Amino acid sequence: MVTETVNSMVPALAVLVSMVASVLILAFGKYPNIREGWTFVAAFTKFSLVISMLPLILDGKVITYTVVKMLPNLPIAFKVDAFGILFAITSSFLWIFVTSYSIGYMRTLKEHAQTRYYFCFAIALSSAIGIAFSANLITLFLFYELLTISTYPLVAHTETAEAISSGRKYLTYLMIAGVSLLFAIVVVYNATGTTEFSFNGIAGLETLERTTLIILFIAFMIGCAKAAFMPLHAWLPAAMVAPTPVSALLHAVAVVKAGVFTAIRIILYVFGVDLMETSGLWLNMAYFVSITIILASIFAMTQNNLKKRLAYSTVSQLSYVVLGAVLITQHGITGGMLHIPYHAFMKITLFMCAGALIVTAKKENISDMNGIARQMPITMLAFTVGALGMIGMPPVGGYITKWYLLLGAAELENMILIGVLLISAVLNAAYFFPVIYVAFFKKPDKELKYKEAPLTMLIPLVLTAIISIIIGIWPDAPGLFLDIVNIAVANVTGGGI
Amino acid sequence: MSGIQESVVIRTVVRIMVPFIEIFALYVIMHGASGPGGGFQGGVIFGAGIILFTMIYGIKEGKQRMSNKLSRILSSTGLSIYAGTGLLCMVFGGMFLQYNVVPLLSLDPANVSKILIDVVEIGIGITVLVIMISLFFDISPSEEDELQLSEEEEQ
Amino acid sequence: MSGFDMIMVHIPLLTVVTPLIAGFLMPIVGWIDRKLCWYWVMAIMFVVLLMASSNLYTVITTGTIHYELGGWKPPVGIEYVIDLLNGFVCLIIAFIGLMVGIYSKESITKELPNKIIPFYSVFLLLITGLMGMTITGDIFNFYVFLEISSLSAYALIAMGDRGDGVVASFNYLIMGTVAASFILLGIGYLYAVTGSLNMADMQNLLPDLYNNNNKVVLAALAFFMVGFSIKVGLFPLHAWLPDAYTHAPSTASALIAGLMTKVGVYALIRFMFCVFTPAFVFDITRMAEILTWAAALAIIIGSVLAIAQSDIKRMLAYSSISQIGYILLGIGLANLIGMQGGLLHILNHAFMKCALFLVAGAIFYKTGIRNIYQFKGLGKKMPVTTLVFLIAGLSMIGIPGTVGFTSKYYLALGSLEEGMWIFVIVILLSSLLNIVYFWRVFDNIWFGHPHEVEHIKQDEAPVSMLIPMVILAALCIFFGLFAYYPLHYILEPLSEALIGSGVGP
Amino acid sequence: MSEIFEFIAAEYNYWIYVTLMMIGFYAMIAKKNLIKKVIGANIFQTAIFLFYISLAEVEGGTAPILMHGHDGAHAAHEVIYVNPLPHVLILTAIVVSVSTTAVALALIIKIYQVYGSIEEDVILAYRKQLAPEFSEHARQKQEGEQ
Amino acid sequence: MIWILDFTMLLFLVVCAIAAISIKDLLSAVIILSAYSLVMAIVWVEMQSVDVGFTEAAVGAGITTVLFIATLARTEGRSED
Amino acid sequence: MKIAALLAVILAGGMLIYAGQDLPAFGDPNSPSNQHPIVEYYINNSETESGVGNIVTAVLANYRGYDTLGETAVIFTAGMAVLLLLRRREI
Repeated sequence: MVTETVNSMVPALAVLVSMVASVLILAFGKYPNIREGWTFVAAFTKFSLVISMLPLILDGKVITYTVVKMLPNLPIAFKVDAFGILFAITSSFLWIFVTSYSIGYMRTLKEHAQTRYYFCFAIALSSAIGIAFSANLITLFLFYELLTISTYPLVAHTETAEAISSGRKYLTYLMIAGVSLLFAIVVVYNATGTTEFSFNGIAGLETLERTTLIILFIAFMIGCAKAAFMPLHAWLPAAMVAPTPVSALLHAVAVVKAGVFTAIRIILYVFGVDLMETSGLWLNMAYFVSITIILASIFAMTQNNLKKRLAYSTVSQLSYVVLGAVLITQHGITGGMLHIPYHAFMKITLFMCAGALIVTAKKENISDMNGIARQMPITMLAFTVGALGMIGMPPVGGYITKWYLLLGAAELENMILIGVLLISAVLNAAYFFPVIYVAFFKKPDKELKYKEAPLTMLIPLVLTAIISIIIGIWPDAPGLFLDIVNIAVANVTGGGI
Repeated sequence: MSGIQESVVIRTVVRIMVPFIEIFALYVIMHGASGPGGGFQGGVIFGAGIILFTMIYGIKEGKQRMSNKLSRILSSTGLSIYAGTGLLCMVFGGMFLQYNVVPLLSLDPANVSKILIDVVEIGIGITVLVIMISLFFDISPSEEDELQLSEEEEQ
Repeated sequence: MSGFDMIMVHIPLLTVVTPLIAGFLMPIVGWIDRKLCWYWVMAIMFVVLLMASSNLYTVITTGTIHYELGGWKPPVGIEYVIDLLNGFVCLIIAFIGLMVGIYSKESITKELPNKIIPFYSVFLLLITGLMGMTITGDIFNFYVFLEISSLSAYALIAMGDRGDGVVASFNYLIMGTVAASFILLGIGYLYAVTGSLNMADMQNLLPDLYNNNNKVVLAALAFFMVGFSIKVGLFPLHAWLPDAYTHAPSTASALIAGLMTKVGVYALIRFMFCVFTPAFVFDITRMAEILTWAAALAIIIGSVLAIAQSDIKRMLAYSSISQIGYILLGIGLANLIGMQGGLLHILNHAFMKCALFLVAGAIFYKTGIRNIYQFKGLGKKMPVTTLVFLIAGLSMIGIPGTVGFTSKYYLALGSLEEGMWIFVIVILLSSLLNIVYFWRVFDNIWFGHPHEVEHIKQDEAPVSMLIPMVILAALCIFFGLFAYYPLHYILEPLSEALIGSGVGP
Repeated sequence: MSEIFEFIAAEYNYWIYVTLMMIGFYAMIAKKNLIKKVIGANIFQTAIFLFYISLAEVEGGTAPILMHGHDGAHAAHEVIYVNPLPHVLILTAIVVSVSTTAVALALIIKIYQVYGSIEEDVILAYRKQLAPEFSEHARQKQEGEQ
Repeated sequence: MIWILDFTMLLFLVVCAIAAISIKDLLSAVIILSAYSLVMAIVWVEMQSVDVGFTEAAVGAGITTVLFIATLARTEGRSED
Repeated sequence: MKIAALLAVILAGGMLIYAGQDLPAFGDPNSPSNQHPIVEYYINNSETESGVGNIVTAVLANYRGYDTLGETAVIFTAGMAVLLLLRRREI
């Protein structure tokens, strides 16, 4: 399938805009209003730049731009395709909400070092968009590492001993991942002479020996530790010491999604559908992530800290995305890719609610939240919407992706995978319903007064909750996520829809 | 060394010998072109003469004859003579240190080389002599250093 | 011939002789006015930088430059030869020299207030020695300049911490003398079997002897290898290095760490490829294989030892040992990619390590602290300095977008091409170890407990110290993104030439 | 057996250089006294010089100074001269050697001023004992001096 | 004849070298080193390298010894090994 | 330490002895170093090209004059180094 390419600077600008903003943030560190103004400006500019590319993509075109020739044969280059823009839209759109939410959160808690916070946030966003638009593995690796480094100060933000040690853990996992990824990239380059993503996978990899291929795949998957596969997931719950907006955007959207995004890029655009199928890697990987899906859900149930429970839920949900991709059927891939934005909207809602609880009610543990819905009904309603989405109940978005995944598994007639999906849905319910039950139906320990979080926090979480419902009711609206995913799927499977 | 320093015989012998040593040193420098010797050896011998003098008459006496400032300037001068000769050759269109291109008194190239070699040897001689003496002055014990040493130990 | 052309002919020579003469004249300049010394050094270093650039440009555009000193044809007289390899190294020397020169203004005024004149004199002589070693095409001339640079390095190191600096310098002197003696012995052996001292001439004469399995040539190679390994601080022979780097004055550390070892590596390459032939070094004796394994060992052990240090300069010194391993690993791999990686790392490491030592010096200048556990709050106190440290540190780790990445990437590729998976793992493992010891410093600089550091006021190092640091940090990023240019214009043709047959010097 | 002896005897001077070099080298690395190390360095280097000079030797050769006999022009062709090049090299190397010695001695004096000893293990023990405070102490002292 | 003289002197060098590094009194060691240099100079002259012998006599036996002795005067004269 | 030193010395000595087996014989007029054309060149031309009777001086100051400049610079460096180390007063 030949796609038309358009050369344009826009992707580079979209990445650059928050870099520039970060410098301005640093420069205006002494004036909070101006500083946060820049963050807003950058968020809106970034989103409009990303969205301005959408029409071209929907036309089936690909936008390319080469920034510099870093090494011979290894340019730093951007290539925007449907899959990339899916992730870019998700993150840049949610940045707007989280910016507003951050201001409320940070100011209410009177956090220190806010300039560093906004600075790192802006850099992290740039990196996320950079990952989305990368044209080759090297560019992807560059932004991948930048993302790790720029989020470290956010995780260790409070600078307490616990925060620092969690930060170290975070760094250890992700840096080992980075090194492993680099190793894999070197092997790929050595074997094929290129690292450029291609819709059919990089040509030449199939010549590798089977052992090498398996080592390569494993190295890549260790490299995707940001996707929190089960033995490599421990950083994610640890990272929950970060301020909640960080958990919300980065550890529910940007960082972890960068991980699964990379995983899918590697599975479908480096190895390619054909190689995955002929080598049989797909099935092994599918079983592997299934373990994560189930185990993480079980872990989630044991957590009393709400943010940690959400974190384990994220671990489990991320594996859905990869599961979808490795099913390598049309439906499976659709389900996996679609889960990226859908999960993002739902999970960010949940996290923002958790943050609102921390700020307003000063409560982190589920056992303390008896009857909290009487104090904060709007927040808890939004939380319920998100939770229902995660479980997969219509009309909230989550059911659509689950449906596609089930379709994909059914096409393969693989009973184990179907079972995994069904069991996990049950488990999801098992760890979300108690929260809802405690909040709405348990009697509070003492009389609670109605007091919601500040508006800058409340509005974003309500909006994301509403959007979660809209994408569930009207998934196939033109230009919306399903549309984009269909193009992406068509690209990699080589057929029409 | 104090015993030796006070001996009249030695003091006198040294006073008489040193000029001869210096003359011999100059001879060695100038004779380098046709026999054994040259700037380096001559410089060392010249320096040795002064060192001998200093050993007997004390550092202070020696320093009167070779002040710090003078030694500094002289050591630079010696090397400048050498490097300057090299640069001079460049000015006359040759390579660095290509003596035979210099139109000196319209002599033939071999003689020009000989003269410039002598000049260079003198440059080497000056530098070596000055540095040798300054090495000796710096390394050998002097009263003020001993004073500072004892002060340090007290601290 | 116009005057300008006349000068241009002599540029290769003047690159060495200018700092030499300037060094001689320093006592006179200082006699006029001590304040002039620094301006004099600056002017000279700037001119040297221009000349070094001009040399490299000429080499790239018109090919190897030959300069016959005294007008004598090579085997008779001494010859200067500039090809891509030493043109490249010369430019690094001149540039780092200029940077450290700028930096030295304030730091020397504080650390050695009454020894400015001999300090700058020795400084210029060190540059001369390094330049001379690099440019020369004559093997004995190389030895002479090696000694100039060594002696000045001993003097500079001894100027550091009272007591410790002197002892470090003495140990270095003994090791350096052993190394120099070995090199002299090697030169003697080669002279005994060839009768020549000119590198190119030797390269022509030696191959006959390889075929007869001449034992003298083999011994010469062994002595050179050991001698240079001591000079560059390759792992089992590195004992002098940490002390010397730690206790030298900050200016000297930066200069020596940035340049001395690089020139040592250059010399090793020059001897391996241009005096001997690659065929001899790699195939007949397999000496390069030993070198490569030693380098791999150095990478790991240097990094591990760096983790154990709490003095920042000592940590950087051990990290230097491991970084030298990278360069030699690339050279020892002897394939096109690995070679480029190794050579590129010469440039990269000069930038990074110099910047790091300058930062360590600036911190010491301002606070008197070298223990990294006392760095809490420095991020607020000295934002620019610590930012430079961050960039250079990330570079050392090998984060993409910085110089450290490109060379590491090439080295890994090169190892893979040889099928040496173990070296790939060594390289990657060492970047993890680098993270461990650098991140410790980052944490201490920026993540002290907030209440401890809240009251700290900004108090930056003087501008003349900041400028070179910032320039070096900027270059760390610039060459990280644009590594294409040095690779394409210099290192690719150079590696091809070296691997091919060994370029005649 | 006799072959080996002949082999040794034929090159006896070379074996003596080797012995000298080994003695010097050993002193440099094994002796604890700093002055001894420098003496060792001198022996090592002179042994190498001796090796160079012996390279220049030509059987029946004379010193490389042109003889102007009665019929000067012809003399140059009849006399065998030894090879002058190693001599030149060693002249330079001797100078290098004495320079290194001077710097080493200056360092020894400096070390003695600080530690009061020129024995390596005494210095080492002193440094180890004072390691934590010493560098700080030395710094303050240096500042005091200024 | 010559080779016997030669051999004796070389042997003398070895003896001097061993003595210089093993004697405990440093001043004696330095003087022995000086003698070593002088014999070395003679060996060189005998090997027809007059210039080098001359230089070694002036430098090795002269200046170096003086510098050594000056150093000993400022430090201590005995060695532990 | 002593053992390590001894080992290093023996290693170096072994290398020296190993090399000795192939070295040209002492005083051999046909050894490569004495046969190389430059020796002949120096002997024949030093008088006519440099006007100097002592061939060593001719080579030292003329053919390899640059080495000698370097040598002088070494001495100068040593002087400066000792100055830097031992002078206490302002210099």
